[in-house]
Amino acid sequence: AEEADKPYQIAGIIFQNDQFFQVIQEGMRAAAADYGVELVLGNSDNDPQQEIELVNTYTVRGVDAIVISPLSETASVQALQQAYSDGIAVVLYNSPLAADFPVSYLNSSQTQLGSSTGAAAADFVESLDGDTIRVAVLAFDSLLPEISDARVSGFIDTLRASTNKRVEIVSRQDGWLSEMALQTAGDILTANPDIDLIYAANEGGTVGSVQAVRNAGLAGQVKVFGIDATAQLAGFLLDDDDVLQAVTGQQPFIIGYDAVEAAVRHLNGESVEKTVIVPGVLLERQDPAGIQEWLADR
Amino acid sequence: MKRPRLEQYLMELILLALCVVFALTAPGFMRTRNLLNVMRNVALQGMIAFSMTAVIISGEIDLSVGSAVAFAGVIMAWLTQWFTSFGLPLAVGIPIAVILTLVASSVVGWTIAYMRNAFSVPTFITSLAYLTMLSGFANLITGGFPITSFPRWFNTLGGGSFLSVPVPALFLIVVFAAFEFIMNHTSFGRSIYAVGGNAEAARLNGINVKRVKYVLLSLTGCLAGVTGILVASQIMAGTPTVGRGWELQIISAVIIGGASLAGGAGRIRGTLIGIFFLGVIINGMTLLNISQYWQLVVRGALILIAILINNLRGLTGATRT
Amino acid sequence: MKRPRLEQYLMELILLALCVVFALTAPGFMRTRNLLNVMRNVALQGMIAFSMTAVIISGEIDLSVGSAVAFAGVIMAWLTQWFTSFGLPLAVGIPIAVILTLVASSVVGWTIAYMRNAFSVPTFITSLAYLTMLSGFANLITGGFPITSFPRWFNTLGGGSFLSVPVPALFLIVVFAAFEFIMNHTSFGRSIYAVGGNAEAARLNGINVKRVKYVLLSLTGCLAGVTGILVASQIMAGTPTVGRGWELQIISAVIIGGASLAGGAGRIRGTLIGIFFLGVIINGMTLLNISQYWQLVVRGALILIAILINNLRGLTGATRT
Amino acid sequence: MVLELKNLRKTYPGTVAVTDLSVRFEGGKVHAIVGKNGSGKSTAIKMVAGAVMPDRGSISLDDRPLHLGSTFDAIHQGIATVYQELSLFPDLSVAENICFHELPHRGVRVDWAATRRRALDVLRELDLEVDPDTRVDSLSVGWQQLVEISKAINHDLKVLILDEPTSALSKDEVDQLFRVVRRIRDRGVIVLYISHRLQELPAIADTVTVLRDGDLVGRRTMTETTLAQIVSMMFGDVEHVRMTPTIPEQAEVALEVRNLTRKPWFEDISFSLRAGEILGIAGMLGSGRTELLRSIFGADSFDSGTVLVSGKPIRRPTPARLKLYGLAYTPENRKTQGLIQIQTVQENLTLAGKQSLSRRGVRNRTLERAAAMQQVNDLSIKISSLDTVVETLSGGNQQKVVVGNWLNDHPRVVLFDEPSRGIDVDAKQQIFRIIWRLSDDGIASIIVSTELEELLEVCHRILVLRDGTLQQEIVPGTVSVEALYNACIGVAQ
Ligand SMILES: Nc1ncnc2c1ncn2[C@@H]1O[C@H](COP(=O)(O)OP(=O)(O)OP(=O)(O)O)[C@@H](O)[C@H]1O
Ligand SMILES: Nc1ncnc2c1ncn2[C@@H]1O[C@H](COP(=O)(O)OP(=O)(O)OP(=O)(O)O)[C@@H](O)[C@H]1O
Ligand SMILES: [Mg+2]
Ligand SMILES: [Mg+2]
Repeated sequence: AEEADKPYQIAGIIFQNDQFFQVIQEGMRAAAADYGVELVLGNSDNDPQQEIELVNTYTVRGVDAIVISPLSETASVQALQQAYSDGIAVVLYNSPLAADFPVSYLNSSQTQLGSSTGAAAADFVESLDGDTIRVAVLAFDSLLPEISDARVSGFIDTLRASTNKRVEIVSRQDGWLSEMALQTAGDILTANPDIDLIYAANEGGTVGSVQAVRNAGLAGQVKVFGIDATAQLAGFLLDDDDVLQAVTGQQPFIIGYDAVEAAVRHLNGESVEKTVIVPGVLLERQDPAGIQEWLADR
Repeated sequence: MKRPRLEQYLMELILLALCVVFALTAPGFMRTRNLLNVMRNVALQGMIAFSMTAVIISGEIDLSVGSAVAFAGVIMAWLTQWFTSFGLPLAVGIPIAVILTLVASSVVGWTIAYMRNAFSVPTFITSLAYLTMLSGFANLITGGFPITSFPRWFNTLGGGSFLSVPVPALFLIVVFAAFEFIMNHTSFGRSIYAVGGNAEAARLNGINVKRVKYVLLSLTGCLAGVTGILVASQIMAGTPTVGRGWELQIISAVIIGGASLAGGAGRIRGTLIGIFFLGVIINGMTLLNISQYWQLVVRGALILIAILINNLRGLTGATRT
Repeated sequence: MKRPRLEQYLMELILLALCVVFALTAPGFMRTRNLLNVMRNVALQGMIAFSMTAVIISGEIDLSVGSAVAFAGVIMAWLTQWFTSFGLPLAVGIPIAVILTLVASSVVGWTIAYMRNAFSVPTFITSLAYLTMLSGFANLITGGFPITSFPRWFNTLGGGSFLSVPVPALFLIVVFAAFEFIMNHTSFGRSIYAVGGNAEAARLNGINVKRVKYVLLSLTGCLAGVTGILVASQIMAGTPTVGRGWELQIISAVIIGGASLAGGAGRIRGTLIGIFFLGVIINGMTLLNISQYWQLVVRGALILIAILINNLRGLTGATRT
Repeated sequence: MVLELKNLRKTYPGTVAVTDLSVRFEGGKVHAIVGKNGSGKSTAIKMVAGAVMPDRGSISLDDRPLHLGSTFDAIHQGIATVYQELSLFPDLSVAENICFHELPHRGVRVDWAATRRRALDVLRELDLEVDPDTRVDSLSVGWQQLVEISKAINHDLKVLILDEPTSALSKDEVDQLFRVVRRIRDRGVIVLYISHRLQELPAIADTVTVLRDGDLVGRRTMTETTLAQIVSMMFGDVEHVRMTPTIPEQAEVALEVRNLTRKPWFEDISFSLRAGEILGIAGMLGSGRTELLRSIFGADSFDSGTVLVSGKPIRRPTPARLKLYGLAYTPENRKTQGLIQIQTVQENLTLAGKQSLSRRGVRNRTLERAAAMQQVNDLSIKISSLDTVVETLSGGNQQKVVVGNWLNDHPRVVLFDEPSRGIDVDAKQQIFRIIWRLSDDGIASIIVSTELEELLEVCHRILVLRDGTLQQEIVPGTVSVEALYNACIGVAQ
């Protein structure tokens, strides 16, 4: 801001058109309104090159801060470094960056999201007979390998740690969009009708898995555990067909809001915490009241 | 017509060989449930693929189908929600929504033909522009969030079965039969081949070239609409992210089936083989739990090998420029 | 050649009009830094687009370029890592890695032509198969994670400036000049037009049609390799996710520039306008903070409108069937 | 210089195109090669041009065997070819097409100014007035043919091959061409000349070589033989049918054209055509005949005027609508306008009539086959089966398919644009016989032809078109070919 009373300009960058990022943007907008800053929003559409273009464009436009979820911990450093050396404050959310110039990093630990669902699954696993648990995983390895991997290993590690039974991963495939996951989960269920549970690492994967289990007529036998909280998934949890068991949702609104807030406070010269973990919320079938409450909060 | 039968069915044989390999190696591949599953999976892209075959035979192309699927699903969910907000019972609202969605989808297809006929804008370009535009509209309508306005029973359309055959597979069979009939046994079908083979000659032979394009592109739009509704029913939501990248997969299936991008040559039966070929590859590799990355490599390689074997015998229309 | 000058430069005028609109409305659009930025942004896809123009004029197409960019970047990073692990100094290892990457990329392009020339497999299919295969390989090599093996100075290539002009823009200028020269002022360039205009006539006129295809597709592969290296240098990593969807954007630029998918017609200068047209739209809308969804709609609409205006005057090669 | 072909053989799946051809051609002479459609003429010369590889046999020039692996080899050994089907680059300029093989260079750079100059030289040498900067696809077939010839002449020539160069040319262009060919011959070049216009041979050929079904029938010196002998070498005996010029006196008007204008092609054209009448339209290249036919058929729009079929004016004419009214049109360029090259003979023979060969839009393949078979027999189309792809037919046989296709639609008025382009004497007679038979059945025809003799032979009445306006009406039998020709070029008697 060249003139004193000109509002701060903050660029918010997301990398995908999905519900999670939509809500993050809403959080950003709310914070921008509350703090009276001008917000510009961009989407890199999962393309590292496009991310660079966006960062460069905003740098030239002369924004005061960039609030971004970098596409890659390493590959995204370069452009942001440039922005930083041009005097722009960089605030990270959702995904990390291997650099120490960012003002703050707000995230739900991806590993922790997995762990949270994993812990919920552990309770269920204890109730099963036999000492081998057969698990299928739907991830997004060819989309965002780093995040996908963190969520999956968070889940598996926690599950393994909290049970004496053998946890066997019978299948790990990609499926992050509903219709894509539906097909893949359908195929997996055919190959392994005896699996005990499906873990899906994002919203689309979870929706697809639930519908696949329903289509296959395996409701009640195969349980689904997921990541991300949406109205549709909450509905699935409340359904009486006993398919979806638990999801851990991030709190995207809070992440978005807090990220912009952190940027503003930094620009105002206040100190901000280097790393902020916004905890996930666990929604469980056993706790319908909690689900209702979460739905009401939205 | 006078070719030895075996050679003519080479692509079918390749598909069969693939199935045998998977039957021997992939757990559960031969189970009835799995085969029905494959049918359900290929049904969605398949319907569009038949129509796309006709479009490609006529010398045009439609790259917007993937986005059109998302667009239709979103419109469907949004209309349902809107009708419900008026207190219209779902049993009435949903059929009306279906009809309106199909009309909208057909009109979108029609406009691609309109740009071609009235302004000579190649369908490649218009549909490429629509690919982004329809996706943009689908996002605008939903605001990026899935619209989950459907009642439980709506799932039957995409997820249900009739006499244990998945409903989408029934759709596939009907659409296949219709196109097979149109392309091979009607005068209109001949016009399509003629237009693609030589549009000017077709026109001078008294064929209404523009009408052929209007019909085919509207039909493709309509079938993308049907597919969009089925997908929405499967995932019980109207989501703007579905259908992404379908256009290239569908075109792959058509070309594996022997159609020529230059127009004038291709068979609906070939496309049926093409979509099953792709569907079986994906299903088999998933059953085998092959890593995502290897799947990409193997899928590309299998497509190439299939076309190569087919071309070596000089049998497919795909050999034309 | 005898057309009034103004009409011939219609597309240029449309681009200019667009720039004027953005200059008046979009904050910072006219700043030198922003314009240099636009140049840097369009440079990467631009280089490939020129080569693609030649490929399309020759009547072929290459859909694998996006994946080829990812593949090249990954190979480059992996080779650098590998050489470093042998203790080879980076100042030696990187040039060797660059050469090997370009050779590999060119060979990949060459094989597309080989499938065409030796087995009549359309380039559309081979390159479509490569689109998945190369992406698969890039993922396999990296295991999905970016390889960050480059020294700091390597960033100059993609991120640096020379006399305040971004280095990629310099590449763009050189490649543009080279193609402009080849296509308009050499017999090889003229034989490209001839092959695309009428391949049989070209053959009867003693042109080595196969050689033309080998050269053009290898060249396109090579330029995708160059671009892959530049991208890797910009992001200082070899990542398998870059380049996704570029093929359609590049082809859009070529067609906006007036080339015909039927082959035989098109201009390198037109493609230059095409890539700037797309680049300016994206840049301007981002500066204007237009919502992501509206951007999709507007971008599609602007492409259509541009082609329409151009076609109404009957000036573009795009009008050919 | 001597070009020698020894034991050349070329087979295609299902056909022997050239059986076993041995023949010598000396330099400084024009060697005509004749034979009926599909007798292997084009295939033979394509082997000399390096475009087709012989199965066996050899070709030598001055006892030096030529190794012709490709057209490139042939061109660079001084063998230039003008093919039956044009092989120009439609998107490129006339100048570039003419100089295509050896674009003038300065360094690696093409010298466009020199290209243009060289093209102008060639065009001037041939007395052709065409702007070298014009795009080739904006020229009519006839002009394209002239460009094609200019291209061949642009070489350091040893052998010049012309495959039916005159089939699209009118009389004075033919004379012009002959002048050039003679000039080239006198340089000692070996000229091979294929033509179905036998009456041209005395004017241009020094020897004539006759092929039949891929075999050499014989070779004669032109001065020592007669056209009748040549024809009987080609076919055995051809019976020349003469028409019985009977149009029913009171026949109704089938087609009427009133004040039709399409600038700059033609202006204020009016005439009427009675049922069963055969009307010829004569004119020079570029006189607007093709445009007139296309406008009548609705293929091109026109500025003003009316077309009436059976007395009814046609509103918003399109080919589809005029077809419904019983009109048929066989276009002059079979390759780009007439045929669907990748489809079979049967498909191409039943395309125009597909509606009448189907019931409520459902095809009847038995009917289609029968209808196709009938045309194959009536027109003696040489094919190995109805499923042969049209692309592989010889030029003349393709032309017959174009005509047969429309006859299957049972039209009431047929517009023929150059119906005899590239077909042999016998087939021409067959087509004329069919036109007469149609006439007897009350079906009217309009024939546009560059061969004026032909018009005089077939028509009841001939209209002369010059510079886009109707000049004169001529009744055959009352005038000579020369008089008709003079009317076309506008020279007073
Ligand atoms: N590419 C091909 N494939 C199959 N058959 C062919 C091919 N080219 C020519 N033929 C056949 O070879 C025979 C000789 O054809 P060619 O073109 O040499 O005849 P032509 O004497 O030039 O006849 P026309 O006077 O009609 O031009 C014909 O029966 C033709 O159908
Ligand atoms: N002097 C000229 N220079 C270039 N082109 C010419 C010239 N005269 C005529 N033409 C070409 O001739 C064509 C008009 O002739 P049109 O086809 O209408 O008549 P036509 O009598 O049927 O001739 P053709 O025998 O060529 O079919 C136009 O396409 C035009 O390009
Ligand atoms: Mg011939
Ligand atoms: Mg004409």
